[in-house]
Amino acid sequence: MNTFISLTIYGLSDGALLALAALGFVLIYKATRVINFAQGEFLLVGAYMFYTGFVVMRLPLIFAAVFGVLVAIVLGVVVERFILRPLIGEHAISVIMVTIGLSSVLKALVQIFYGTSVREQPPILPTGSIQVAGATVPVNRLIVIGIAVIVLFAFSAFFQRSRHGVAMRAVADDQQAALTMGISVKRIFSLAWVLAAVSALIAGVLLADLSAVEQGIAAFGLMVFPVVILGGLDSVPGTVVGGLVIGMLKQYVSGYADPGLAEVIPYIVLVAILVVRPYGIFGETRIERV
Amino acid sequence: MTSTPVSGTVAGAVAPGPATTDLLTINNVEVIYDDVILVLRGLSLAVPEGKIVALLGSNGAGKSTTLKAISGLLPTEHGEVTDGSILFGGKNVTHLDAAERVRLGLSLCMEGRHIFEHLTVEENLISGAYFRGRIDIQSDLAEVYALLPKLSDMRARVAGYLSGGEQQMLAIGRALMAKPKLLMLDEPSLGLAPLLVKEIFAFIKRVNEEMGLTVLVIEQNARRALEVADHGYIMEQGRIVLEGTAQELQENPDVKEFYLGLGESGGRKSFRDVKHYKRRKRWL
Amino acid sequence: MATATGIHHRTYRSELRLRHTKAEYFRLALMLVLLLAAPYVLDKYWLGIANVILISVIGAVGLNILVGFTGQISLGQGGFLAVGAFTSVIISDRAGVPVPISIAIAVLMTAAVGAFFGLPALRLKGLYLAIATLASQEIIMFVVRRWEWLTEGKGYLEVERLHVGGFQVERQMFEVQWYWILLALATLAVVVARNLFRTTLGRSFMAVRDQDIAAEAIGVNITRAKVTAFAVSSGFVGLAGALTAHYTETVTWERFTLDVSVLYLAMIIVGGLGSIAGAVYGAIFMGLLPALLTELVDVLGSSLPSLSDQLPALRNAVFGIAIIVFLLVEPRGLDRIWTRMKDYVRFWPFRY
Amino acid sequence: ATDTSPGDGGSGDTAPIKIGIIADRTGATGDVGTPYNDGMLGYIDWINAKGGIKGHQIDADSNDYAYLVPRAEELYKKYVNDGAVAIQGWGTGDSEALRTKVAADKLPFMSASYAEPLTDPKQSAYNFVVAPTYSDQMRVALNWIAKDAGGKAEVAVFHNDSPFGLAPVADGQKWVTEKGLNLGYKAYPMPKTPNQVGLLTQAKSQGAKYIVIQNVSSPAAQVAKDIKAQGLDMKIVCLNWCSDELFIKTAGADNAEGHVMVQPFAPPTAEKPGHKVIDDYLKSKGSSLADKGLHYAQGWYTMDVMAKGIEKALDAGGELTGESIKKALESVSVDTGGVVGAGTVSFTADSHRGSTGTGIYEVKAGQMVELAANQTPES
Amino acid sequence: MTTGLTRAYQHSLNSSAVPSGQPALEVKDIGLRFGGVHALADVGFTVTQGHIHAVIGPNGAGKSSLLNCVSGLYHPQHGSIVLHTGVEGTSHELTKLPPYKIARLGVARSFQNIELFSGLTVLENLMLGRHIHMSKSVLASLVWLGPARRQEIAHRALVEEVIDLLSLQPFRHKSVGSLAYGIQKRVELGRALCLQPALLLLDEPMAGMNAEEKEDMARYILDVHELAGVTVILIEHDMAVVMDISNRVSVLDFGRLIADGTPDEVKANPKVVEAYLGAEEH
Ligand SMILES: Nc1ncnc2c1ncn2[C@@H]1O[C@H](COP(=O)(O)OP(=O)(O)OP(=O)(O)O)[C@@H](O)[C@H]1O
Ligand SMILES: Nc1ncnc2c1ncn2[C@@H]1O[C@H](COP(=O)(O)OP(=O)(O)OP(=O)(O)O)[C@@H](O)[C@H]1O
Ligand SMILES: CC(C)C[C@H](N)C(=O)O
Ligand SMILES: [Mg+2]
Ligand SMILES: [Mg+2]
Repeated sequence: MNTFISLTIYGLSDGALLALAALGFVLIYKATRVINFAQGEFLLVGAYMFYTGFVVMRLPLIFAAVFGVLVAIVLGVVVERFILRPLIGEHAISVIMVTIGLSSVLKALVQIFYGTSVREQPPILPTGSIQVAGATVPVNRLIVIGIAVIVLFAFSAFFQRSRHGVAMRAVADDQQAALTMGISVKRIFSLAWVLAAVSALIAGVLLADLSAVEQGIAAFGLMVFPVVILGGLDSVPGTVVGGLVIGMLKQYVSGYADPGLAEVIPYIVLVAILVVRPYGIFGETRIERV
Repeated sequence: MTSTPVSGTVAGAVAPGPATTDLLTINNVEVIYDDVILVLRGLSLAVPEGKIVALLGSNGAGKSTTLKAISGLLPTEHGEVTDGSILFGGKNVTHLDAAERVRLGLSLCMEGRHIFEHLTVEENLISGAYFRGRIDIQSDLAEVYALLPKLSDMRARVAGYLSGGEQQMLAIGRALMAKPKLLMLDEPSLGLAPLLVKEIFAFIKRVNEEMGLTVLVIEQNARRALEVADHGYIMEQGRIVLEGTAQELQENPDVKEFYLGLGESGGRKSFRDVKHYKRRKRWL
Repeated sequence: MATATGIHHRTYRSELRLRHTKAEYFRLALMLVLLLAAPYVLDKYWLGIANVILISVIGAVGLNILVGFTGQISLGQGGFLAVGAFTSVIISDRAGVPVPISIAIAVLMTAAVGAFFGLPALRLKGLYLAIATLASQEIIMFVVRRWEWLTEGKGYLEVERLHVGGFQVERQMFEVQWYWILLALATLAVVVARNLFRTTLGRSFMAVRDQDIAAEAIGVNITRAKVTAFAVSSGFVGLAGALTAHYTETVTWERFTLDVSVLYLAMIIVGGLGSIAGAVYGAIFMGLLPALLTELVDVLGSSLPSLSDQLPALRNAVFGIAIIVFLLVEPRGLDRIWTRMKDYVRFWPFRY
Repeated sequence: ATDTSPGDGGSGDTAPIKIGIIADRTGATGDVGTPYNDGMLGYIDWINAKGGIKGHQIDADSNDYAYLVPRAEELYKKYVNDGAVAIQGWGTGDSEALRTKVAADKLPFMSASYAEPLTDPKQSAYNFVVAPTYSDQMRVALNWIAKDAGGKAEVAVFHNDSPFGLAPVADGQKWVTEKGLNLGYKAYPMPKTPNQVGLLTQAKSQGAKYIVIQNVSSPAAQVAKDIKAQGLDMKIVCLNWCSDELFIKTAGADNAEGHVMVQPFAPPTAEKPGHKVIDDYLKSKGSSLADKGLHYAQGWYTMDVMAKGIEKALDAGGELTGESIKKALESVSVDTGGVVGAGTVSFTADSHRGSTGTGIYEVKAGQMVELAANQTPES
Repeated sequence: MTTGLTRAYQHSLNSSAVPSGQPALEVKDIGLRFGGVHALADVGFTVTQGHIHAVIGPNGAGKSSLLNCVSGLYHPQHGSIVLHTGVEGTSHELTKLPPYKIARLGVARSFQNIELFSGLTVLENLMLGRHIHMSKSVLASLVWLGPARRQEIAHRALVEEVIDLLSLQPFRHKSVGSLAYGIQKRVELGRALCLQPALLLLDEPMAGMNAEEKEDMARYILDVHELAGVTVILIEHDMAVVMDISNRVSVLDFGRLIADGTPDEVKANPKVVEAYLGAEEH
């Protein structure tokens, strides 16, 4: 039983990180209908920026966080303004490709400035473990779950309670019409990318704290796809469900079954879900009428 | 603008000032798409405050382009105003950002509805009031529902599944949520049933008369448009070719023949009488 | 009847030709001369690159049939290449079947597997489908890695040097001989793909892409069209996979990862979606880019040694930047740029 | 790419020697690939500065292939075309992919892959493996475990899910049976996740106290962290590619404490005589071997072995070709000052297994402390 | 009803063998619901072979839904739709069939918002209208020379007749996306005609057109009807057109059939006036 509990906690915390990573992805899709293949690299850049502030510049934790957020904001704005905006209205695959190019560039930039070897960073979250129902549970994992819950909750509240949620969906539906409603499409687009970069920063920093500040963080981004498809490409609550399902599933499979299978099980589940629900669990059905 | 309780003020109540002031003036505007396609060739027109102005013209004349130029949508279609100026309420808005113009009180109801398909009817209406900030829009919603009761039955339905005509109503209602000073309607009667066309125009007349809302309307249904309009413009190939009061236009023989579909005798001709040679000539 | 080029055709048949003008025939001839001269001009290294490009041409044409013409975004290319590669090698080397036949079987096999993995496309649209194909990539990879029978537990397969009947590729002439084989097959692939889109079957693919509801309303069986598109496309990809195997003489799953799927996608997007020529241009561009970068890096590396540490990363950066700049400049790809250049020349000096 | 040849005229008998290097600096194994590649380049710089090999400068073309097999093939072709006489490779996947080609092209090929099939000249005529194979390392590890446990124990093998990771897995099982070791043995491929608790859970239910890891440092370090966080009583035994300073750094000295490493290349802290030349060279460049870590030395001496082969081939006279280098290598014996295995690397025409001895280290206070030197499977 | 136009066409554009005056399509009590919305409730009427049968009604009345049921895009929850295509009463129940099978029975249509294949040329769009009559063999398509080419040429002949009938000659090789609205509508009509329909469904073919273009479109529809004898179901909001060119009119309101008769009968029906026309003129 205690094995189950500890697997669950680990699965939950991985799932929470996945949800955070997926959040940015979903926001971008929601507002701009762009699939961001560079989401993993956003995590990577986020983690390294925080590292720069915290370790290289020796800023106190809180200032390092602020520094990271500032860089994330700049990154979001620059990417949107100079790379995505000119492509508004182009074919979806062309836009996907640009984000693939972007991912390559971002990864290269991190390599150029930080090399490929692991960076040492003192733990940010308290280490140590506590006993829960006979299972050993690391404190930092619990905190990660907590932070993710807060962030995700804040984001969904923001979108549900504010007009911006409606505006974002409006922009995604019809940019011209949104303009005639006085909705600044540019601002909404920037907002989406900035929020995505910031949520990726949070995910990246937490992930780095749990594992290490290294290139591998980017690879974590790939798991975002099963997560968002499961939840629905445009659903914030969907990221939570998708993240947790994928996180725990991987954990259980690697704990109880074939660890190698753990890497593909999300994809198998994904296909199964899509056959039943072509727009994920919470995704918005695309309207096609004649 | 706060809304006065009596009889609803969907429009940002413009005090009925001296009737001669032009709320919107367009001077010699030239519009080019894709750097090469010249569509508007020195177009000028004026919309007096508190009046209804109809803009008529054959397909492809550039009517929609005119409205897009006024509302700042051209950049989204690789179009550009290359010459001339657009003044709104005395302010030069020629190159202003589209969203900014809405804030000034210029509202466009686009051709082909352009409702937000995945939003519900009510969310569509809410989005219309977006730029007005955090305000209480319940009373505004109630007003629009009162004007277009059919919408109120459908408030929770996803807009993309409405029928064509229902979507058209929604688009108009959404434009009104912006409380504009000038409402521009691009073919509002497109796809509407005859009764509804009548109602829409009656409605336009009403908001105009009761609230002083200025309206610029594009229509293929010239007869209806000229019935409610004070003034009309006819455009061909990117220029205004004829202008006058609605009355004058209705009596003009060319307008009668080409826009009102009336035969020489003045009566409606039958579609069965259209001769083949006529269209041959025209299309080949 | 008049075409855009101002040529008048007296029969439908002449109008249905792919080339109409002298200029078009001239370009074709020029290209032929260049292709035929290549092995005498290029050294082994560049010929090797040409060979890899020729294989990618086949794969990219196949992918474009699916993505560009039918509108079904696929990230499963790598998996299908693997199917083609393993099938052909196992059949030829282990069962002793002659290579041409094993390749043909591989093509059919990949077409079948492709059709199977295309089934989600019947329910899924757009980006959801794209990600579902990502799943097919991962699942095929997983099977390939785990199924020990494939590689007899070694994890990779060694492939016998190509021999057909009495003919055997010689070591010294390896690249040259392969060049002729691959050139012939790539040409065939291009011609066949162009044929496809002159017929109603090909048009029905494009109809599904542009407006699937209308397509159905005029009698296109969308299910069949999509599955056929997946099968035909995968057939090409299977051929590319099989050729990869016999040409490189080793098969490991590491050659068919997601990166490869992405690379192929890059080819057709940079080349031009929905254009056979575009797929060819894209394959050439993406094939040459790393090689040219390597050359550049060699030059820079010796003159700016301090920079040399960064060069590997710079190469990634340049790769990414090339894609981004490309798509910003011309989102519709090289094919479009080429068309515009032709128009420019055609109308020169009357530019307007 | 790095051209390290200052180019000294290149008249007839001092023509530069072309070597192609396929390196992973940015790929999946770039963390260890970069210092390894740096070590090679350092060696070349060092020897060229000394006047090269018998007056011939080494003209090395080193390119990153990011652990992608097709890139490796492309680079290989380029090197062949440029007239390289020997190739330095990297991964198991690409070494195996290129195996038949190097044999056909008669180019000696060394790589950082120590997979067993590469040592057999009958299978891989031109591949030379300088270090004990992964399988030998595994055998040593199993011997050590059997001894450390005082007989019976359960062993879990965590491996990278690739040809590299799988290389020693089957041989380990065979060894247990052959030698009648009283060890339970089970292998688990490592998924890419931010924790390895799932695997540890399985190891735990297997009853394993020893985890042999055949992977690079970062995932191994994650295992160490998780063992600590879970308060498990397990000992990691790393094979070559995670037995390094990076493992300690990434896991944190605390988490790494007490884990064991099977590492044929002596870490700088072991202060073997062979380290001095590297350290001196690095100091002259304002760095130190301690900074660069053991993989630097690994790259350095791998290149050194190749250079010695070339030197011998030049001695023998005649044209310097891949074939002549191969012949020379098959009779060479290189003293690495205790850095590689037992100290010397030597090949014969029947065996391209350069050395069999490996050291065993334990992490103590963030340092690799030698437990035993020169362990061979049979010792 | 001759127009003084004589043109000899080799191909018949009408594939129905039902004699004029016999029922071509019988809609029987169909009901269609979307969640709580009753798009169609117990609608039933008969379309006679050789008629232009107009369907009118307020917005949201269910007209497009009705067409969608006939062409198989929607499947009514109850009721049946029977299509007659042969002399001997060959009839088909449509409600359970997928759209492409219905198309193969000869039901062709246009859409309320133009749904052309925007990446293709006019010619390709029209050739796609021939899809159901052509062989789709993969092998032949890839080879081209031989059967595939012969087939293209053969079917091209009929397509050229449609091009001629609708005066589309100048646009043959133009990409449809770049054409004027009115021309696009005509191409859509053409694509449907290429199918050699037994029944032609037109959803608001004249919406958004000016008086002049409407006249043209009306003429084309009449030509199709008179020259080719195709049975047409026409949805249109312009009463002048409807009253002028249709033989029979069905009126829907809130998903129910409220009137069915000749144009004059319908025009005089007070329920229709109240729900749809409004008082005054017409
Ligand atoms: N985005 C665009 N790019 C290029 N050309 C355009 C664009 N939009 C419109 N045009 C061209 O400009 C001309 C005028 O178009 P516009 O839409 O303004 O006409 P309109 O008078 O509104 O016609 P309609 O009555 O059909 O709505 C047309 O010839 C059209 O082809
Ligand atoms: N796919 C659908 N999902 C949900 N509701 C639908 C769907 N299709 C139609 N409806 C609803 O069914 C009713 C009838 O719609 P339909 O489109 O048939 O109307 P219509 O008579 O064609 O109107 P119009 O003249 O405005 O085009 C409408 O209330 C519409 O909202
Ligand atoms: C560090 C490594 C994973 C590379 C290794 N040389 C291999 O065998 O692939
Ligand atoms: Mg218009
Ligand atoms: Mg309708």
